[in-house]
Amino acid sequence: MALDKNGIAQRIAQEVQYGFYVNLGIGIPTLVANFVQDGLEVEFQSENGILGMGPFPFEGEEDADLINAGKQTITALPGASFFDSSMSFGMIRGKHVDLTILGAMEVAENGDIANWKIPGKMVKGMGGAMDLVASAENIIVAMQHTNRAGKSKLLKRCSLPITGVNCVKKIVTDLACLEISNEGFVLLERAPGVSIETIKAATEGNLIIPTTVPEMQL
Amino acid sequence: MALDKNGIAQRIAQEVQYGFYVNLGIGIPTLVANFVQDGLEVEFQSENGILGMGPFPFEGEEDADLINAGKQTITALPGASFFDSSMSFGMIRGKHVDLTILGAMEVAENGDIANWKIPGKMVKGMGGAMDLVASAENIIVAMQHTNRAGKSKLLKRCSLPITGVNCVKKIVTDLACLEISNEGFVLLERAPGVSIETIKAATEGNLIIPTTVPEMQL
Amino acid sequence: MITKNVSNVAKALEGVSSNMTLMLGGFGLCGIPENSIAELVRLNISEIICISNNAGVDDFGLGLLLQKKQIKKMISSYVGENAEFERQMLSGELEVELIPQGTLAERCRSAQMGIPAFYTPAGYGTEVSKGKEVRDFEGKPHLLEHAFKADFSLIKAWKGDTAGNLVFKGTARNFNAPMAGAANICVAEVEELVPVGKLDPNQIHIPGIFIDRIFQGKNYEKRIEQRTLTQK
Amino acid sequence: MITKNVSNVAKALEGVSSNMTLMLGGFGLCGIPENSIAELVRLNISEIICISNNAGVDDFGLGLLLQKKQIKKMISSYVGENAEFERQMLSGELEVELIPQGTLAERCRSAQMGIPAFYTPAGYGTEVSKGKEVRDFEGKPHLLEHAFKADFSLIKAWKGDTAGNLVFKGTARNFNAPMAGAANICVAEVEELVPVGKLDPNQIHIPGIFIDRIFQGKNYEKRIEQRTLTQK
Repeated sequence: MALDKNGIAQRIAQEVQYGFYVNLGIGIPTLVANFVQDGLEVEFQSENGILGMGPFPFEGEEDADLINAGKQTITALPGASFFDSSMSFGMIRGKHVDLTILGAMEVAENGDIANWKIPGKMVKGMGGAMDLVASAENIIVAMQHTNRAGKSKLLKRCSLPITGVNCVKKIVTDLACLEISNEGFVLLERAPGVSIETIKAATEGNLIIPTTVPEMQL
Repeated sequence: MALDKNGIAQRIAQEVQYGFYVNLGIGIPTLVANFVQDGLEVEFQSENGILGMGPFPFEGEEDADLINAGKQTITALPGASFFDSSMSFGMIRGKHVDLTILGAMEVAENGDIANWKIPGKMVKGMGGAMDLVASAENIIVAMQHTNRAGKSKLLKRCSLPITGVNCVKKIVTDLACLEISNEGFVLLERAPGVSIETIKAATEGNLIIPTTVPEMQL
Repeated sequence: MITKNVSNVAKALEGVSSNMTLMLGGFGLCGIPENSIAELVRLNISEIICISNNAGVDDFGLGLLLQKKQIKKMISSYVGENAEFERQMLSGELEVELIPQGTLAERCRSAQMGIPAFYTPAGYGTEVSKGKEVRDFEGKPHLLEHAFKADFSLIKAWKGDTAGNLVFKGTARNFNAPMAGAANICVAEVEELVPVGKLDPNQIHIPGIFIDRIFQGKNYEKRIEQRTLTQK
Repeated sequence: MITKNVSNVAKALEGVSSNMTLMLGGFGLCGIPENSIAELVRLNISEIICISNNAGVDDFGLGLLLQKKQIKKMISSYVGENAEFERQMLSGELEVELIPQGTLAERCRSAQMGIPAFYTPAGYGTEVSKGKEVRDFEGKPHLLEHAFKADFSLIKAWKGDTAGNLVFKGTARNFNAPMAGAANICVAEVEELVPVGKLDPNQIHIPGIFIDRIFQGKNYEKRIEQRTLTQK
C-alpha cells in the first residue's frame, strides 16, 4: 500500500542522524520533525532566522515575531538562537546544515530538481530553495511518485524550470525510497506491499533495480 | 612657530563636523578627540569593534576586554555599541564613517600615502590603514612636515611602499594645512608665525600658493 | 551620541518619491515596517521598485501598495501569499524579478558593507544564472552577484535608542538587519524608542551608524499569517 | 540540543597537529584563546601556519609559540608589538603574509558563510594587489579576495552554553566571531560555560551550529597591553 504523507515523513526521519542540523521545507518535510527518534540530539533550522525550532505553540502563546519559513507560528526550544537572513543563509551556504529535506515537482535521474515555477501558471518564487540545493551536501526529496494526472515525477530530464543541478541524493515517495546514482534512480526500498512493477510503471527516468529490494521498515 | 602635536590635533579638530562618525588612527590623531568642540554630536569608531568610544578609564576601572585599535584601555559612552571585525570594516568599506584621521610617513602630491612599511627596516603591517584609505571619502593626514633628517614628507612621489592611491584630501602638519588638488599641494593655512618660505623649503612636491595664505586660527 | 530620532513617520520618510527604489525589511508579515508602509500608501507615490523578500498578503504589508498599484517592480524571493500580486504579474502590470533568498540577503548585506560583488553557487544552471558571470571555485560553478542599490531602506526593530542603535526580537530580525545602511538613507521604526544608555552595548544588533532616521512607531497590528497551534 | 561541550582543552584540541593551518581569534591580547594557545605550546607541534590579526607580545599570546619556533608562517594585518617576531621575520626564519585588516576579517567571514570570493577596494595599487585580479565597479578598482581555508579555528568567548552558542563582551568579539565555523573544526573556549536555556536566544552572537567543540577555560590572565588612564 502506498504511503501517506506521514508515512513518507516517517521513512525520511530514519535518515536523520545523531547531531544533525536539519532544514525542513514546507509540506511533508515539516512533518518529519514529528518522527525523529527521541534522544537523537537534532536541531531544526528555519531559514527565516531560527536554530532550535520547537513545536507549534499552545493557544494563547503564539507570537507574531516567532514564525518558521512557512510563516507558521512556532516555538523556540531552550538553547535556540535567532539571527538575520544573511547569517541564516551563511549557515546554509557554508555547509553547516547537515541535512536538507524538501518537496519537489520533478526530479531528474541526474539529480536535477524542479520545485519553484510552472511557467505561465504558478510563479511563487524559489524562496530559499535554490540556495539550499546549491550548497547542501545531503538533500532528500519528499514527494508523491506521480502527479495528480498520474504522470511520473521521476524523470529522465526535468520539464519544468529547475531549482538546481545534480543535487538530489535521495528521494522518498509514497511508493519507494530511491538514491541518485550516475546511471539513474536506484531503487533502495519499496513501500510496504508495493510491487517493483508498480514502481517501474510510475518511474519515467532510468530505474536501476538491485537483486534485492527490501520493504521499508516503518 | 611650528605647531606641537597638540596644535596639529587642535587644527584637525576644526574639520570635525556635526554628526560625524570619526575613525582616529594611532598617535597624533588620537589627540584630536581632546579638541573637538563641545556639543558637536560626534562618535568615535575604533576598528577593533567599538562605536561611541569614550576617554581612558580611571585607575581601577580599566577592562582587558575594552581597548581601542592602539591596544589602549578605553571606556564606552552611553549609546556605544560593540561589534566584530567583519562588521567594523563593513562600516568603513561601506562609507558609513565620515572622517578618517591618520598619520603618515609620506604623502605624494597626487594624494598617495605611505604609512605602513620601511623595507628591510620596519615591517609592522598595515593593520586597518589600507581598508580605511581605500574607502574613506574624507581623509586627513596628521604628521610632521619633515622627517627627523629634515627631509620633506610631502613629496612628488612616495618613495616608500604605499598604503593607498589618490586618497588623501587634506594634510595638517606642524607648519601648514594643505589640500590635495589635481596640480599638487595647495597651501591653505600657515601655522602661526611660520612663513611661506619655510613651508616652501620643507615641501618637495609641487606647492601651489594662493595669493592669500592666512594663519591658522587656533 | 549623534541623534537620529525624528518625531513621526512623515518626517522619517521625507524625500521619498515616485520612481524610487526602496528596500523593505520583513519576512512574510513578520517584522515588516508597518508605519512606513502606511505612510507610503498615504503619500500615494507610484512607480516604486521594491526590494523585499515577500510581497505581503492581499490586504496587509506590501499588499496595500499593490492594491493601489503603486509598485512598478518587485525584487523578491517568494511572492506566493498574494492573489492580487499574482494577477498583476500574470497580466503584465507588474514586473517581477525573483532572486534566491540567500542571494537577496547577501546582496543587501554587501550594499551595507561596501562589497560591490561576491560569488555564490545559488542559482547556477537555472533561469537565475542567465546573463551572469559563472566562475568555478574548487571545481564548483558559482555566479557573480552584485550589491543592491536603493534610495531608501525602511526597516523595523523591536527596540531602538535615539542614537539609532537597534535590537530585534525573535525571527523578526530577518532582512531588517542586512538592509540597515544598505540604501542611501535608512529609516528605522521601532516598537519602543529608548534614551541612549538604556541598551546594553554588547547586545545591539545594528549599531546606529547604519541608521539615518529612527522613530517610535505606533498601532502595530503584527498580523499572523499562519496561526498554527499544538493542541493541549 | 546538540551537545558540543568537552571536558578540557586536551580533548578540545584533539586532532591538531604539525603543519596545520590554524585561525586564532583576538585583537592584540584582547579576546585571545589563552587556553588553546597554552595547549599548542604543550603539544609542541610545529610548522604551523597561523591566521591571526596580530602575533601577540614577546611572552604572551602567539609570542609563546614564536618563542618555541612552532610557527612557520603568520598571516596577519599588524605584528608590531613583538620583537622576537621581528627578529625571526627579518632573519628569514618566519614567513609573513600581511593582509589589510578588513580583508582579513572578511576572508574569515567568507569562509564561515560559504562565499568563495568577493571584491574589495582595500590594497589596490599597493604591494597587496600583486598577482590579484583587479576589476572596476563604478569606475573604482577592486581586488578579488578569497575565503581562507584552515584546519582549526581557535576562538574565545565570554559565555557559552553546551550547545555551542556564544556571547562576547566588549571589544573581545573582534575576529572571534568571523572565525567561528570558518575552519574544518572550530573550538571555542569560554570564561563561563552555562547550561542550554541560560542564554537569551535573541542575544547570542554566534549560534552553536558554527562551533564543533566548546570548553570551560581556566586561569585567564587577560593581560592588558597599554594601560592608559585618565587622571582623577
